[in-house]
Amino acid sequence: MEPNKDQLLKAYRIMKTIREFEARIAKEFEAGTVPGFTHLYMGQEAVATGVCMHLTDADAISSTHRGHGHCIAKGCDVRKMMLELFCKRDGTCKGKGGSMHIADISKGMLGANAIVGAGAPLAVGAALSAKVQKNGNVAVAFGGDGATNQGTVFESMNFAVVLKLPLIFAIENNGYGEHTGIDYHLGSGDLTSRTAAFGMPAVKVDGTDFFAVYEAVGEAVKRARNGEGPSAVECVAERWRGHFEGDPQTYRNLDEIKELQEKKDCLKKFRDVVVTKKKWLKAAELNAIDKEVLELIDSSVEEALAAPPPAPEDLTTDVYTSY
Amino acid sequence: MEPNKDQLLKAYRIMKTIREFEARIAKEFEAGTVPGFTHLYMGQEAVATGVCMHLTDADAISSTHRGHGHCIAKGCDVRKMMLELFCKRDGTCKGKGGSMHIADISKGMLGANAIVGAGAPLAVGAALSAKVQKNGNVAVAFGGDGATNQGTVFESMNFAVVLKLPLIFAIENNGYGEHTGIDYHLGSGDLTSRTAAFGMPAVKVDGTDFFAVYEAVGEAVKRARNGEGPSAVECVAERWRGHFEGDPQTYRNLDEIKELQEKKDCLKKFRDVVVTKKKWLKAAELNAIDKEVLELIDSSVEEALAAPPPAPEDLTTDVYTSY
Amino acid sequence: MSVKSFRVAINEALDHEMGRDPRVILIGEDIVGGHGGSANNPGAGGGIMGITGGLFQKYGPDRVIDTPISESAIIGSAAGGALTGLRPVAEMMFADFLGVCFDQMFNQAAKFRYMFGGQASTPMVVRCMTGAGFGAAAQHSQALWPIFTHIPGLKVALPSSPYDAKGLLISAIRDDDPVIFMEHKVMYDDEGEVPDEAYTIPLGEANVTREGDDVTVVAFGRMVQFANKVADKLAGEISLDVIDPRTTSPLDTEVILESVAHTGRLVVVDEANPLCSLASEVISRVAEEELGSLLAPPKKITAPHTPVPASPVLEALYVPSQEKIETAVRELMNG
Amino acid sequence: MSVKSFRVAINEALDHEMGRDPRVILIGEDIVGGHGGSANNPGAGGGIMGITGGLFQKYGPDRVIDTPISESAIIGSAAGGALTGLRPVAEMMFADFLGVCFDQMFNQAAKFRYMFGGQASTPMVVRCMTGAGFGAAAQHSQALWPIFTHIPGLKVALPSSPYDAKGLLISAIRDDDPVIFMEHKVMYDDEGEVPDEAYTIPLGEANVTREGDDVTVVAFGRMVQFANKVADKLAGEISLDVIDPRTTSPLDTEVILESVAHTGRLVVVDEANPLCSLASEVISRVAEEELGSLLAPPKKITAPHTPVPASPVLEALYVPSQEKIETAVRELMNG
Ligand SMILES: Cc1ncc(C[n+]2csc(CCOP(=O)(O)OP(=O)(O)O)c2C)c(N)n1
Ligand SMILES: Cc1ncc(C[n+]2csc(CCOP(=O)(O)OP(=O)(O)O)c2C)c(N)n1
Ligand SMILES: [Mg+2]
Ligand SMILES: [Mg+2]
Repeated sequence: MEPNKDQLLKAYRIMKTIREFEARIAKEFEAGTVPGFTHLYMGQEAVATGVCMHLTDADAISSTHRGHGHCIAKGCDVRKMMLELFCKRDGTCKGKGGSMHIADISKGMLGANAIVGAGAPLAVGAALSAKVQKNGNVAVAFGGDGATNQGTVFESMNFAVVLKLPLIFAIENNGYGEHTGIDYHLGSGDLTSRTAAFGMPAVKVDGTDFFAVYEAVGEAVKRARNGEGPSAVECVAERWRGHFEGDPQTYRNLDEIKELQEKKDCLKKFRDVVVTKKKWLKAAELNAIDKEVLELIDSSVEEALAAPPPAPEDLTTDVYTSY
Repeated sequence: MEPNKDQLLKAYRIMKTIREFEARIAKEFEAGTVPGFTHLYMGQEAVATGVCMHLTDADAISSTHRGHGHCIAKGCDVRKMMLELFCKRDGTCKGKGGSMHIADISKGMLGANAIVGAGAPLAVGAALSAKVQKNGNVAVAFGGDGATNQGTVFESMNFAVVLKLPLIFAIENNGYGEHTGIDYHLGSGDLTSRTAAFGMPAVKVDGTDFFAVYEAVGEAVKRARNGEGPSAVECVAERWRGHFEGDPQTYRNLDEIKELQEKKDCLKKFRDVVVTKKKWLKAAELNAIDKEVLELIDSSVEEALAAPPPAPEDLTTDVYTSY
Repeated sequence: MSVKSFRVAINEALDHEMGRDPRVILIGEDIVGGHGGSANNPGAGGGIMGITGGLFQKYGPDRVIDTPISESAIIGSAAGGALTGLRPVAEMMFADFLGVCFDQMFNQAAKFRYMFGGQASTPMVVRCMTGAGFGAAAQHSQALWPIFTHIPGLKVALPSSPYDAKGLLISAIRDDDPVIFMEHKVMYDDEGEVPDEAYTIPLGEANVTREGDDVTVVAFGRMVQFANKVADKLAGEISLDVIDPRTTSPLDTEVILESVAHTGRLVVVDEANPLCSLASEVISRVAEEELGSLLAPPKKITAPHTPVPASPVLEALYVPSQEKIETAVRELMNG
Repeated sequence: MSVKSFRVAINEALDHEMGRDPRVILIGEDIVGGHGGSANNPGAGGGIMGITGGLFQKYGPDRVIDTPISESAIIGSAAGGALTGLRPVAEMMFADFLGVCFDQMFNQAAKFRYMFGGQASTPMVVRCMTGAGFGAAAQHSQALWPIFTHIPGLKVALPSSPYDAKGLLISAIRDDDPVIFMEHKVMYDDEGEVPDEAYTIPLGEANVTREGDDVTVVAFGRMVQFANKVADKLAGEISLDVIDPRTTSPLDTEVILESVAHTGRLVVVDEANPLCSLASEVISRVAEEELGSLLAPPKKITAPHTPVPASPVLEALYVPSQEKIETAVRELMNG
């Protein structure tokens, strides 16, 4: 299941877009232009990308508070996303959702979610929908290491096994849930074996290695589409930023992060494989993407800054379809 | 850890009391004298008994909707229990709790519970209390096979391991959660291994064999009192009655039950060991207990039938300590 | 048209809608019969109250789904399913169980449409048993509609008769917003005329069950039956305008305000707890909009601010009674 | 006595009570600093808002406890701990998270005493952040006190100043019933006079923050600040009696009714959603008890019946404003 050249270029473009999107949001947040709470995905780009490269718009994902990467990988419009993060009227959610609730139902992106663990039951629903409608679609529940201790996630795991749902649990072990290290919050010591004990195949991969994620999730998606039920993939990829922007990270040795950026940068690792080791692509091809991505981000931000906020009457619309 | 003679007599008395209590409630329920929903414990007597024989009044248990056996084993006054089941004013809970909320805090019985899975977090709290107060007490969370799929129970398991709490999960696998068989509701096929994957010792025993329960729980209680953290014991003991009284059990082959009563009767098995095989006790000693128990149940019911209901003013008391 | 029970009325509504629309599915604990639809399972009882009986046999294992005891996953199934093309009807058995899955209703299903800027609709129904009178004690007897009514994004239906149960449930299933459908457990065997065919009752339209001029009685759910009986008893002496809002969200305040403008007297009867209740809501609306019409202070008849007691003796005192309604009405006329 | 922030006032209350009573423990996510009290953890930040800072260092790992993200187990820890000798203070971070652990509060802690016939007391406090104004959107900005107020067995405190925060929290911790203590996230840096020593403010006693004769303004939590400002602005022109109930359960209706008896005019200001709200509750009580005193229909100023929008522009419209209060007051005087 090796990706072809187009797929490689696409994967790189997604990862790079996420990286630059997040880097820019970090700056904008510091400048005070982005309202609310924002949680960045830097360091974990290969996970969303390796997962979503297997999905079509008809497949659904449920996401988390750290959802920008999932959106981009699932194909959401970056300009509209940027507008949404700035809470502008033409954003993906008309400025009513913001970073923590960004969604694009037409792309099968069922929403970032500010309640830890709440996405898993929703992905169960999407997978059930696919099963009932027999349309061959699958669903993915993204969730963090911290979220795996939430009752809703456990319930979803057993539920998906019992109903043999076409569902993939993409568990993003980034080392922390807020300030709390996984060494503390996980009683079992190992997440993958705890997950496997629910009765589904579960594997652990390096979440900064696009190819590892891509391969493991490919297997899981194949099982799901074949009606063989759910699987889990634990993707280990530590967080580069604070829990949210503005987090002073006093609980963490900041040297950790430098090391991650040197040794666990999914973009560097990807280039290393595709350009240096395997020579599937030329550096120039990737550099060209870099440039395009930066331009996209720049112009998106410019546009977002200039765009109008929601109108006062928007406050009370979109609560019900009819009332 | 073999029980001595006093303990054997005590264990038998508890099991027999539970059996006769429940048998009589079944009759009374049919006669319409017991209000509300009632779930009987027949067939599972050895579990509550084997567990609670290790506990003092200072140790706490959280119970379930099927809680009469836990109460009796934990030392609650049978007459007051009977009054409570008949919702009488002098009942354990003044007639306000009834079968599903019967509790005796002074005995460390923190309440039957009509919300499946709700007892586990409460037992976590009791175990935390023991840990913080360093008083050497332990807590037991009773819960059914069906309840193990409730998020609260999973959370409690990880939580107890993380905080190394003196807690024992006494999982009563009676084959069904309401009408649903464990063959259907449990994705993993095996409960004990799923529990062990949370990072604690977990064993499966025959829940109709008092000695098996007693020994396994003894180990778990020892660990807990030694500060070594939580454990789980899955006790397999199928339900003899319907889910609640009045359940027609159309989902079940009723011959199952006859077989259980022949081969899986904890009282018969206990007698077989202590009288026939090991000759620790004489049949006459047990027969004498049988007689006493029947008298106790009879007189309790008589008393309960004649006792006054709560007074109208009781409706609005006991909501707050002050308001 | 024939006389049917509340139970049968609900079953018929589910049957009609499942027959009409393949996107309608049922999900919940034991709603097949406990073994999840193995086709050869002899006893597909249709839940502990038998409401869904026969539907598994008719619509099969993909559309009538037994689940583990995992209410968050059940409601998540409905909410996530609704976002992706289904119109799920989830059964929560007892409304009291909302506590273990509240997030999926109040932060998820209820808020999708707004958070997503109108992109989503979430056509799902959560059926649940409510109310006291069964001796089922504090955790199996609650009313709870005030809590759901408080939450923007949810609709709440509260049928008071078999006829309304069928019509409201069909409307709820066809509605594109999440609807909590509350069935009073004491009413399952109530009988009434129920047409055989499908029909709808709009959500948000009150029903005037008795017309009168002296006192407006707004009653919710089962309390409508009590209010009707009092109206019938007092007929000729005091004439009651009995209003059954049928849904608490949306709440048809227009009919209530018009009635109070006419009668000048108001009693609200609700078996929910009193604080921040529908009774408070109705009275506050009337005070805001029809203060000048009020001839006397409005009266609230609700459960007390206590949990539901197990004792049937206390439970009977807990639930509002016909006597209390009658007394309140008389006091208003004499005050 | 010195000027302190709301944040510090809360920290001091916790510190006093932990020092006074070894049964008081703190439990929640990241309240130590994320590694659960390994004594050599360099950064014990005291939660994402820094409220519990320093307490771990002072009281140690048995009494300040970091947890996994498992709110049901957190609230269960508090409720089960309270039944067995502790007086836990649980931190739920955002009140919005109640959805994942609601059962432990509303069916367990709230009901123990009643279900167990008075045997149990459940001395626990659940601290949580509430309210809009932070750009934190639909799932991190809710008010939710109407829901908790509805539930028999719970008490609900809603401080509007640093002084009240400390006094109410100390009372809540010493109280033998479960108390939900709601901290408005926009107020953490508010400053005010706060005595250094421990003091209590009784739960259930309203505070009249401005005395006046023309219009009674009942305001909750942060809205008290707005109401005070309007009172100060209108002083000399229209005289407002501003009432801060300080707790919504128990609710001090006596002070409200007396005030309305005096002024004849009522505005209720609450940033919670409107249906089945405290605003409805207060107005309904006044209509029941002081109808004759009302010179004009009472007015409700609340958030609309919508989730909280992310956009700060919309959020500013969502939350009641001083302008809206002033307009309502003027309308009442002119009506
Ligand atoms: C139910 C709930 N509890 C707590 C929080 C606060 N919170 C937000 S993110 C987070 C950490 C989540 O950790 P993890 O799942 O590992 O995701 P990560 O932030 O590492 O991506 C917490 C505790 C929340 N939003 N919802
Ligand atoms: C949260 C919740 N969901 C569902 C129910 C309804 N219910 C009561 S008992 C029960 C079955 C519990 O099964 P198990 O844990 O195996 O206990 P058992 O009845 O077999 O003793 C169910 C589903 C409930 N009371 N609470
Ligand atoms: Mg994490
Ligand atoms: Mg069972």
